[in-house]
Amino acid sequence: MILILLCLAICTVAGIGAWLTRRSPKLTSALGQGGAVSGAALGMVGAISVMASGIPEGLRCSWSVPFGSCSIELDALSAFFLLPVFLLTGLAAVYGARYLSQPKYASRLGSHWLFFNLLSASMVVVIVARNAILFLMAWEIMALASFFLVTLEHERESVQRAGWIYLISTHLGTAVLFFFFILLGSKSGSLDFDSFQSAGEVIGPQATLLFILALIGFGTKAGIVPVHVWLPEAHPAAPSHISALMSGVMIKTGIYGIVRTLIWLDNPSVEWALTLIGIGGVSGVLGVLLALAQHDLKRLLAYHSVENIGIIFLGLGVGVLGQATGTPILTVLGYGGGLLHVLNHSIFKALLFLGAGNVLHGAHTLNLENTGGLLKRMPWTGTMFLVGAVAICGLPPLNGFVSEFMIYAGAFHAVQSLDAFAAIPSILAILALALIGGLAVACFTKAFGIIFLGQPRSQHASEAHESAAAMRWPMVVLAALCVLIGILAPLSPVMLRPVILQVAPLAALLVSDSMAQIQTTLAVIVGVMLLCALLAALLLWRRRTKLTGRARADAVTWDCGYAAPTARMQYTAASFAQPILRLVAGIVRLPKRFTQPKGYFPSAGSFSTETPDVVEREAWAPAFRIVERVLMRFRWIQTGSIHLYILYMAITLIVLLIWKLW
Amino acid sequence: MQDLLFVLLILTGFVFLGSGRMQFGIRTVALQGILLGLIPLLGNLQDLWARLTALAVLSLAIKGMVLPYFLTRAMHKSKALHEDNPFVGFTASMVVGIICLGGSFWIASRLPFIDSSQPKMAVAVSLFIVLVGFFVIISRRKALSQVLGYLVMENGVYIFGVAFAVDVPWLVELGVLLDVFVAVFVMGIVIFHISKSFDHIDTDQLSSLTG
Amino acid sequence: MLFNTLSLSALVLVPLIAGAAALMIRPDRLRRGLLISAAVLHFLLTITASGASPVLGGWLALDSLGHLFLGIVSLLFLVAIVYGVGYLAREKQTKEPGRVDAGSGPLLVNSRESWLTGCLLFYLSAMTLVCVSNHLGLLWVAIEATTLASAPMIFFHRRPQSLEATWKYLLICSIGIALALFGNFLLAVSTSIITSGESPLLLDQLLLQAVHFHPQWLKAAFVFLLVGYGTKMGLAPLHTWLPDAHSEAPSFVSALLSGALLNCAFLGILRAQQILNASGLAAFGQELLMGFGLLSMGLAAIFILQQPDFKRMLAYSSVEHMGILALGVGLGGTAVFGAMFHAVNHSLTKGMLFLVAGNILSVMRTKSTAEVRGLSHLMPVSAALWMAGFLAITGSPPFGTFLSEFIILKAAIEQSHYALAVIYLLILSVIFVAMASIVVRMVQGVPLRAREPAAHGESWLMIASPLVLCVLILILGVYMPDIFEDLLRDAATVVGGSA
Amino acid sequence: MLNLPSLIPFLIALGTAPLLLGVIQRTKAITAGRQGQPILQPYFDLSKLLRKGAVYSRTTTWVFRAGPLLSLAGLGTALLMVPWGSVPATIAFSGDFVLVLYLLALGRFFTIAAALDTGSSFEGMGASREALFAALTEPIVFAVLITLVRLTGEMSLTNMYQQMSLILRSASGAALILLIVIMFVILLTENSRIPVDDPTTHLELTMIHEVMVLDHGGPDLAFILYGSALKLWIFSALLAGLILPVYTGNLLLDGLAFLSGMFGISVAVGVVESVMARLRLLLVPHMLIGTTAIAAVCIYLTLG
Repeated sequence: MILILLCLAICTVAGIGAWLTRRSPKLTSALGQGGAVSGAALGMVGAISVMASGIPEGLRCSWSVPFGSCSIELDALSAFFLLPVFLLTGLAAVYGARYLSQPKYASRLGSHWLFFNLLSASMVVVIVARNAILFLMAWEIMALASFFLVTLEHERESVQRAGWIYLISTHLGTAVLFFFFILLGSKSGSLDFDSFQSAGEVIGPQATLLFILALIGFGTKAGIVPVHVWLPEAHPAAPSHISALMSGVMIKTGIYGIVRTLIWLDNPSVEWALTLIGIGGVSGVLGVLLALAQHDLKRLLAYHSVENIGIIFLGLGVGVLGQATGTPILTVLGYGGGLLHVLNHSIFKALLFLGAGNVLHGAHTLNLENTGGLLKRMPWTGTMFLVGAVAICGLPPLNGFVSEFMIYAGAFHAVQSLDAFAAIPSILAILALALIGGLAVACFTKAFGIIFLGQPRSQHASEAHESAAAMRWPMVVLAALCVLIGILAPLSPVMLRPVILQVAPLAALLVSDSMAQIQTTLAVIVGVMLLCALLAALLLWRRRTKLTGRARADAVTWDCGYAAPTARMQYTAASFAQPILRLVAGIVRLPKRFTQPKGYFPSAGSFSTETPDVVEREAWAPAFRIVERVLMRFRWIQTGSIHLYILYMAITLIVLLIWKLW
Repeated sequence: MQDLLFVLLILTGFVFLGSGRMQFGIRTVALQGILLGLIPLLGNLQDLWARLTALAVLSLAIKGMVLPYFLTRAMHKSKALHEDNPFVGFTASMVVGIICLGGSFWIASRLPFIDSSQPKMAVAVSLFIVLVGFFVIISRRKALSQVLGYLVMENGVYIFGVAFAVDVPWLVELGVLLDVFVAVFVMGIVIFHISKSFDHIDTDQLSSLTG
Repeated sequence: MLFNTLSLSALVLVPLIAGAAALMIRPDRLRRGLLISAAVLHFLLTITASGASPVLGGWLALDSLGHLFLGIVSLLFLVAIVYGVGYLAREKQTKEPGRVDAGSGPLLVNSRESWLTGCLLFYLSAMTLVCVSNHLGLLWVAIEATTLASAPMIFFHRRPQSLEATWKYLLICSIGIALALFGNFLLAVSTSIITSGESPLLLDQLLLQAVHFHPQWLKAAFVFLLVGYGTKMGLAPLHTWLPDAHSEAPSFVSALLSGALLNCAFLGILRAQQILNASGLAAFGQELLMGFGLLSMGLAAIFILQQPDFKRMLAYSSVEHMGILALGVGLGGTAVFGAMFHAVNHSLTKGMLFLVAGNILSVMRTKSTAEVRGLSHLMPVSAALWMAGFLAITGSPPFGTFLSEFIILKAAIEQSHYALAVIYLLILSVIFVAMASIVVRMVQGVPLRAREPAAHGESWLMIASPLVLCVLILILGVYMPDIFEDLLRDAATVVGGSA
Repeated sequence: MLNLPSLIPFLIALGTAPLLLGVIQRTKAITAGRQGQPILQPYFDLSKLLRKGAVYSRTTTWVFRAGPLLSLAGLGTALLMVPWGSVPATIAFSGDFVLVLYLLALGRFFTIAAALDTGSSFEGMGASREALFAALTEPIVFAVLITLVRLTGEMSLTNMYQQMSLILRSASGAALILLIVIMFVILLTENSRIPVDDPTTHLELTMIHEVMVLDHGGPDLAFILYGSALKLWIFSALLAGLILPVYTGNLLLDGLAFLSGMFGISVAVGVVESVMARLRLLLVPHMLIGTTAIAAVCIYLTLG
């Protein structure tokens, strides 16, 4: 606990220090980065020690604010969520310091490091807070700090818009949370989380209302459909390491909130599981479809966050199903898979966003249609990006597969053992996961293939260069973690055990049983994957021996007889995604811009597609417009005529007199 | 005896509603001031006689003389001699006045008498005068008319005060008088400025601040 | 002991005498010095005034409610005056002929500064009297006096628009006050069952005997008082003068109007509610207050949306917050505590916002939200404060407003007013969205080329005052001193809340 | 879990997989009234290719070279977990089918990446179509598995297929027939057979899978060819287990029954290829979505 407090103190002080020394970019950078890294390191030690010992550490002191108490606690669940926070804070700080070393950022380093450190500190407080007021304050500071980070380059119109959308959605989400916490507090008698813990019995029929409020409130931060609209706006607008931090861990605080809520409102029902899985499925599928339609790498990645949050929801849904039906193996696999995916997604999504940062840095564009062939020019970045891409598709042997496998396994267990009604959610979960998996492969072959493979499609891309070491090594660390978690998969249930026990208090024996079962399965999988790797190595060796001494020619790509292919003739991102998108044209509209070549000697023609967010355009924007139009209709009230104003007074007086004296 | 005064006051209200000439309006208001100064003297509160007399004289002086004088000056300065084109015509105003009178009596009937010694018509009449003031402010364009309307309203309120002779202490009564005086004074100054910078004192054209 | 007895009279008399003196003093420096020293002295007296004994036979007395509001008035006055002196000094310097103010044509010559100073001090004196008077008649006189003292200040810049605003302010508020007087008379009648001869409008005595009052008369009295003082307080649909006056007055005067004057009118309503509480008719008043509260909030939302003038936006936000105060008191229970807290928070925040708006206005020379862009480049500190103020006024943590709005919401939900809580949250959200789209665009982006900022830039005099206020609301959001909490609690109990 | 004697079927499968391709070719030739290639032609092709050198485009990177390797390695490993009908697979564990499918997906990922690595628009086109069809078949396969898990109450392929014959006798025959239809469609789609794709066409614009591997040659092409044989084996095996649910307990008998089923399926594929024309590309997704609907009916039947 003391380490966490120390970490908070260091982050805050370093942030303020960095702001005070903003006139000297070097000092600011050093302070900000140093504070974030050392704070993260200390905190990491603290979190790991709690994870290892399994004994919660708490601290409680009074706080002179109405209903507030300064109580914080580090239990298994908090510690688990803190792991990625500290990991990414440290890495993003290292990366960011280098990323922002360009002169154009010099003037805003101070505020950047202030808010960066505040964001880190507030995320930690959100996760360890045990009082609603403290939680909400940290929650809002987190939102505001990230808002200012997103709008770091606020001169651009698109960044302003993104910041605005983000600010509004986070605030509306928080408003729902106000309602949620107050309602929960009014049932349990206090705004301390301790009292929520025992509120389960008192709540009764309002539990479902509370559950829905939590879903909306926390879901907005997590980015579930239909309240995800800020994600694809904010992530592209922010500097890459900020996107990594936000997408990697900040949105996970929403998941943290939902898991906490599930602890408070025990006795979930099958309907809840169905809700979670429904939301998860829709978020996952819509997220990946919209990702497929994007040609801006960071937007694409942002939509993948929506998708992965959907997968996490599927896992949680299976876990809830297990709780509702009293099937421990489901609980263990569902919660286990969902929570592990939280960690995994933090790692590979951060990896990919840092990769996007390097692409922007090296090739000066994030538009897929202007890239190509970067793997040759940026081998480190490209390879690490590939690792991230394979991991996010949930392909073996990397970490994404482990968590997805657990969710699959849980859902199949449900299909196997539950009655028809209870099996439906799990069937939906499996089908959604399968569809998401297939589409994710399509999407990331597109992203990786178009950016890093083939030939450069623009001048910038052909002149791209690899990034500095400080921008590569964080990626290497993350990629290594992807592999490591994949290989050490059998250990993951051990790590998750205290967390699962906390989320769903089952008899320890039952958990151990299920755990042992999963561990063996995972061990076999790792074995099979090693076999696979062995086979691949064998084939590589065979090919090498076959080819030694034979003719090996380097040539141009076979051009089907056409003599002068250019890089512009390659398949583009838009054309790659077109067949899939056409199938779902009802959901994902593709406004096209098309200039047809004309005349006998046709000159330039052009074709491009862009995909706005369907939910934003079809639901939120019209809703906002309607509210605005309705409200504007009352503008005549203030006409400027004093006669009318006094008439209002007279009418008010007379109406009140008649009404009240009747 | 008091009832006679009340009837007269109702009449002044109607006269005020039906007239468009400023000078006439100012005189009506002055007359009201004088009438309401007389009310307490005709009541049956002998023990407060000295104080009431002093107050009556003072209000007579201010409402009946100083303010009318001041307003007449403002009228000449701003050259607003006649309310040309009110939002509600003078005849229609009278009709509204009748409705107001009915409403006032209704409201008064909802407020039961606490004490039989209280003047029976006071509530209704004062409410009526207040409503007349309100209506004039709403329906007339000239700033000066609005000030007059405000004064009528004040008179209405004041009628109630003196009729019940609730012993609002001396200091407060003075304060009330002073406040009304200063209010009208400040309004006069503003009217002066308005006529200077706008060339008119039609307040419906003072409507650039909207939304 | 002597000090104790004198302090209440001194509170009222110090600014009164200083004001009279200011009218006669010629040299600017001396007069400004007098202004500041009077404000400082007043503030010191306010802090030490707790437990001051009643004066004038109980006509002047200071209960905790009055003390709370007096504290707000005095603190805000001090801070605003420090800013105002800087403002006046700058006005003097930049009074070159032909100075053009966008949207409103040539700038006319300001009123005499001595007039403004005098009015400011009279205004302070009147507001003090509102807070310390224990007699409803005196309270009425004092509130009317605040109107009269503040009207010339709105007209300080002598633009046609300020004239219009002044006229509306004066007329509408005077009518309101007249109605309140009627209410006072009705109240006096309702008491006449039991009193005879004594001063019936002395608050302490009213509260003691309120059980015996005639309910019908009391209700009528409350309606008149509510409409009367509500006009001055800015409750919709009686608020109409408010945006005009606030947008046309010099910014530090707007800060005082919004932060102090509205509260004083609110105090009038609270006194009436106190009597209702004592007579067992609490629910009658609370119902009305809730209705007006919601109406005001909703109305403010309509006009904050796409508001083209940022000072008007702040003015409508005041309407909104007055609505929240009314709602809080209307809800009763813990919400009253929230409302008291909110009154403090709102005054400080709105004061800060108006001062920053003054900075923006004086540098950008426009009130149009569409023409201000990229403030963070032009005036970084003001931009940061503007943003912070926006977050604070919309109730974002960690500012004090968050806590107070939260407490009111909590009370609503705990009393099972779910629909009300939802509407409350919805309106707050709409206002947040509307203000965000205005404020964020002003702060961010690239400055418009067509708008060259004024030469003088940001001076410490312009920054210090709003900064102090910002720090204060931040502190109130994370730490509430015990003394302050006790004061709030006592004040809430006076108005019938439970803490 | 690891079943050493069952390595023998695995090895036999590795050996005989290309034969299935030969059988298909031969069937097509015979139905067309031709003599056709020798039935062992795929083996000849493989050995010829393995003896050749290689040509690599200058555009490509190591990803291009990794594609065939990883794809084949994935398929080979997946084969370990596929049972011979009621004859157990080498490796079986709870949820092994997920790993099988994801190994195939891993291979597909790298095949597509390799295709994009060439920078050729034709290969990009093939990659795009491959990605689409994979995304559409994936849920169908999982729907089939859901049905199987629900019907048999088992969680590994080996156990499921051992339970199959019992099921046949029970009332869920209808579901089983539907499953067979679905699996046959999947088999045709995944292995790029007519009516989805034509492996023998030479018009690049109409191809799907074949166009992705245009640039590979020599050993790489051999790996790819062999890989597609393994893939055909895997899907045929899954289908054969459904069609011929023989469970005598005698491994030899069961194995023989299974093998005959496998070749029967190959003949059937050949016949279908001969009598049907290739579907228009745009109609393929419609067919797959129709199959999804049937799969949904299957699941519904098992819920009751």
